[in-house]
Amino acid sequence: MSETHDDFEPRITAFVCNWCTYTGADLAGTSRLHMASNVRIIRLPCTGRIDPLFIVKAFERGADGVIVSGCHPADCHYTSGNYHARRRFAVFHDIMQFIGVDPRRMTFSWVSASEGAKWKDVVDEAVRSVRELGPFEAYRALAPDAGAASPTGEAKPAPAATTEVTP
Amino acid sequence: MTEAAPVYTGVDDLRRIARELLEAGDVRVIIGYENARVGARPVFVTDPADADKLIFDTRCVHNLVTYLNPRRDHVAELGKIGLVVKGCDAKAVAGLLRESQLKRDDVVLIGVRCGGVLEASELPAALALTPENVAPRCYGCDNREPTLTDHLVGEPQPEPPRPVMTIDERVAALDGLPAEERWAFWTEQFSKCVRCYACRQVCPLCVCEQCIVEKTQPQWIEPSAHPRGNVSWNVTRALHLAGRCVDCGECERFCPVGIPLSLVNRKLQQIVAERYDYKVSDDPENVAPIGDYRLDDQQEFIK
Amino acid sequence: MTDGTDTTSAARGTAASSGPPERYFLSEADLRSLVGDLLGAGTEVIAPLATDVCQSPSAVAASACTLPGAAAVDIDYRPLAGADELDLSRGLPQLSLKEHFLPEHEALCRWKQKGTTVEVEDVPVEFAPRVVLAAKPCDSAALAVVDQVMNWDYQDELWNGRRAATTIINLACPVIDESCFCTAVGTAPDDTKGADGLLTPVDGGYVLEVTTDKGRAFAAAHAARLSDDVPADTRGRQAADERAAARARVAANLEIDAASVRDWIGTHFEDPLLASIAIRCNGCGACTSVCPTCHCFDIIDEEEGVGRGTRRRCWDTCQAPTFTLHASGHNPRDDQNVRYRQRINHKYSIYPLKFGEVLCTGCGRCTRVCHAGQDIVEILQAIDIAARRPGEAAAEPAPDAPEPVTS
Amino acid sequence: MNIYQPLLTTVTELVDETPDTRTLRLEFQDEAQRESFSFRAGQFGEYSVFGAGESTFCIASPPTREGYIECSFKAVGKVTSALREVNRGDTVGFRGPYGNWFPVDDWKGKDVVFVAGGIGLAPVRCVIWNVLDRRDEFGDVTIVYGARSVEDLVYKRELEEWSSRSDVTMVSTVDPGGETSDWSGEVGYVTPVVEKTAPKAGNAVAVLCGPPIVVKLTLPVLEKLGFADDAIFTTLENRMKCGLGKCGRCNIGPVYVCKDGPVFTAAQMKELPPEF
Repeated sequence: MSETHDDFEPRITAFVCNWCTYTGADLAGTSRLHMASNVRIIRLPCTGRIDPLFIVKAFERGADGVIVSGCHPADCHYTSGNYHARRRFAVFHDIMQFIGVDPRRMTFSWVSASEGAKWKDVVDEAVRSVRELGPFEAYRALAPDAGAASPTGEAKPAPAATTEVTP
Repeated sequence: MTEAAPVYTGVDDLRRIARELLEAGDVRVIIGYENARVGARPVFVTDPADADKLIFDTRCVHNLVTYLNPRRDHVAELGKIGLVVKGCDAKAVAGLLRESQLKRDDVVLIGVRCGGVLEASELPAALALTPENVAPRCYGCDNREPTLTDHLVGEPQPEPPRPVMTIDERVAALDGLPAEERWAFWTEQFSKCVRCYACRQVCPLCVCEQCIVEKTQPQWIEPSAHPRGNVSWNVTRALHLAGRCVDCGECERFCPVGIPLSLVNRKLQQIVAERYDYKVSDDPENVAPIGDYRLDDQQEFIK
Repeated sequence: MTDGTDTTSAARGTAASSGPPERYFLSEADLRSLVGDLLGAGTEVIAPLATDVCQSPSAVAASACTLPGAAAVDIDYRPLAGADELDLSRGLPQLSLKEHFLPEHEALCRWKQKGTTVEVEDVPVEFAPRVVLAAKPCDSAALAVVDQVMNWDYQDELWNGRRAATTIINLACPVIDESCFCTAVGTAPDDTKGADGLLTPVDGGYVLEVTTDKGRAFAAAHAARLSDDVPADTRGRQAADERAAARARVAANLEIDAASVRDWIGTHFEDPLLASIAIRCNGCGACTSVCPTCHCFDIIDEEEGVGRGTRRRCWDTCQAPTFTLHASGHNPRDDQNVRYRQRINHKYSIYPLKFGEVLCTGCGRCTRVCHAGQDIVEILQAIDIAARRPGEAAAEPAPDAPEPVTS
Repeated sequence: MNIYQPLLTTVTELVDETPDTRTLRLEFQDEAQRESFSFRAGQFGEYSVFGAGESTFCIASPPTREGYIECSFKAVGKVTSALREVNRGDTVGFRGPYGNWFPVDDWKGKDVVFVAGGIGLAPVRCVIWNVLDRRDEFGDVTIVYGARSVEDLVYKRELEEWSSRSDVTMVSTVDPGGETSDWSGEVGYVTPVVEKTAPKAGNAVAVLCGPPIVVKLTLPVLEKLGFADDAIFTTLENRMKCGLGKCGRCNIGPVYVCKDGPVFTAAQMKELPPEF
């Protein structure tokens, strides 16, 4: 999975906090920084409001990658939302990795309102690594109609294809 | 190392305490274990004369704390409960207390000293534990003698045998695989799920009034049992137990299609242990890691 | 009240038997060749199949998945990839044959929406012919029972389509344990109800008995693999003996009078025996998932993106509070005892009253899968005693209070 | 097309009855379906918003008004909330008609008394119009309708129309505290108002529908007034999915509300086990 998928435009969903990253992304825009245009931003009040299930839902609906971004530690508008989020995402990050999701599909960052340039870097890097990974076909293969919607009535679609690798 | 007998000591004390509690009216029902037609199972003793039904042996696998779960209206109706708890079960009681789902005075806990239990409960007679039949979660148990109790019965028990392959070893084996293989493994396992939600129903700590999977506005988790919805459900179920799971293994034991949920649960325990130095215990004051934070928590995965 | 017995048997998959059963002999090798013929012709063949719990190519993952001491295989009704996969020694599959007729989830229709316009796309209700081999008699009988409700005035074409497309050949049951009670609910370990034929193991092979037109057509199509060498005094007798012995083994587990049970439940709705029937039940619904006759379902919409999606039905369980929860918050079955009573009531009273058949074929899966110890054999025994020998009811153990067995 | 596949209808009218209750008028998009569709008073259907799912309500318009059907619902759940968002011209799915009906034809020559509470007027309205559209076939018509407050009264224009008719005795009431300064109807719960109105039971049938508590309290009053158990009709509801007797959740003991109901007499209701 190391070859670059040049003709592939990743779809990336970004869940960002209203106070820091959203403003930072806005700054990146008004500063006319050139960056990849693959990211759809969803603005939430705080990273503490971002349920890991949002990320799962984004993958379900066809995202190839996800960005979660909010205020730096100590800067949370609600004092501690980002601290709570940090623990939640740490656990989520690790368990998703355990079930076999490449962590490069999930970018977590702290981007403040003044860090327009950092936002550009985060976006470009996320797009670059997801482009390298290719479309998240493995997740799409889970869709109910993706595999064997066989007219014979076979109940279970075949499990996702496995790559032959020796441990 | 001495080997534990299949039937644990202290059963006579257990029966006596149960009878006394019922006779004194301190509790209205004792929830413990009995012999059923096939194997051991939970019993609800309301008549002191029935206290002799109580048993405790290596088949007493069940985590009875699930009956204290606030969702169990039909059990709560019976009145104040006296509950037989192993060490692992006591951790679940602590979880309920910690999360204000239970008041300490609402339950009388009869702790039993335990030397491990079998993988399966449905056996005509108790068996001595062997590496082949021991519940893998018992290996390395740090609470064979519960501290969160009102009564404690039985003699101190030896450590249970090491299973053929420990849960940690199995998790490590999976960790050692390439990501694509882990994904193939887990999606295959989750695709077996029929969404009966037995895992949730038996979990002593799945206490939500309305489970996320039942929320329809919006419909966060697709209700039908296709692999995509199943991944969402199984990941979410596990995450909601992060730092709370007491490793009683009931979710896996009740799963009618045999999804190895204990591996996900164990991985989460490892994560919170490594990242937050947290180990679940039967001390209700031991604050759970999710919902808590430190200013200097690790954030190596954050840019 | 509508009379519920007016189902059209023509709409059902399996035509009623007519004429005496035809009997054939086929060797183990013939059976495999027969499967080969079917697969070669592109016909799907479903049989109880043992699959490694983990199909991952990695031995490490496989060993990580398998619990020490536990069976390393899942047994399930699955399509065979080749004749060599057929293994008639396999036990009762985890999930019943129901999953191939009422899948865990299936599309009812698909829609596309653009502005105010909606297009609804049909789903096919005709299915490719397929054969189920070595079905457990309790599983095939369940299909015949559920046929009734699926054709109660309205014909469920998805169910009927699969029924019509499927030829089912049972295997006289080789796996009887203490949770089996098929003979107590009107079927038997060698029944062909809901099926088109029966295989009974004898020395050197199997006796195949075909009992329906579909079964006879099956035998005719595979005549080359079958011999009619079934002498009454050897193979015929051996088959009959096997079958009688299996019946006796099951009958020893439980004997009830289904009609008495039906009437008693119908008139003792608030009897303490029913009112506290599920004290140890966790309401997990595993019993209904594995049950071959539990057919209750939910209908839900799942979007596949903006403006398109699928309306699906998926298994649901009467053991979940949400099953009957009104939008107002009112719930007519708001307690686990009541929900469990509904399951018992539906199976042994409501369905028999409506359709003349018990909604249970005694497979015992619900008991085996219940690790909380809800034991249907014990419950039916208690109800039967209450119904037929009420004087003894008090002395006999109620479901909640069995006498301890000394171990 | 299988039995679970909905027919497509277009929303041609919508009326906000109360702040949370809405009535939709639906016309079948397919002309042949529009022509062939028929139903009886009291039957119900499965209405769907694609993406949200299906929900069960009675058909609130009378079978005597052809070419469309109407439904009234309170926005409480996922589907009803989605239905609350549809506009004129939008597509709504419909499956039906399902269930049994009020035996209106058997009531010829009899007095008919309607008692309804809150949104319970929806199924009753269907019968009311069915009777009024064939007014000369029936004797006296009495309607007692109550809601929590003036704001919560549904079908307000029709209530006025019924009030103004000389061949209908119309009594509206609101719960104490729910009246406005210009409210001219009764103030009080439905049950005592029925008792006060005291319709003649001699040659009459009663149709009763409302929240469980209204039904429970009004039944004995009707009995006291002399209505026989088999002259009192009501319509029950339970959670349903298929409407076809298959999905297995709407039964009350051996009675399936979707197939054996939703219309029951008081006599039949007394036979039901206490599970609703």
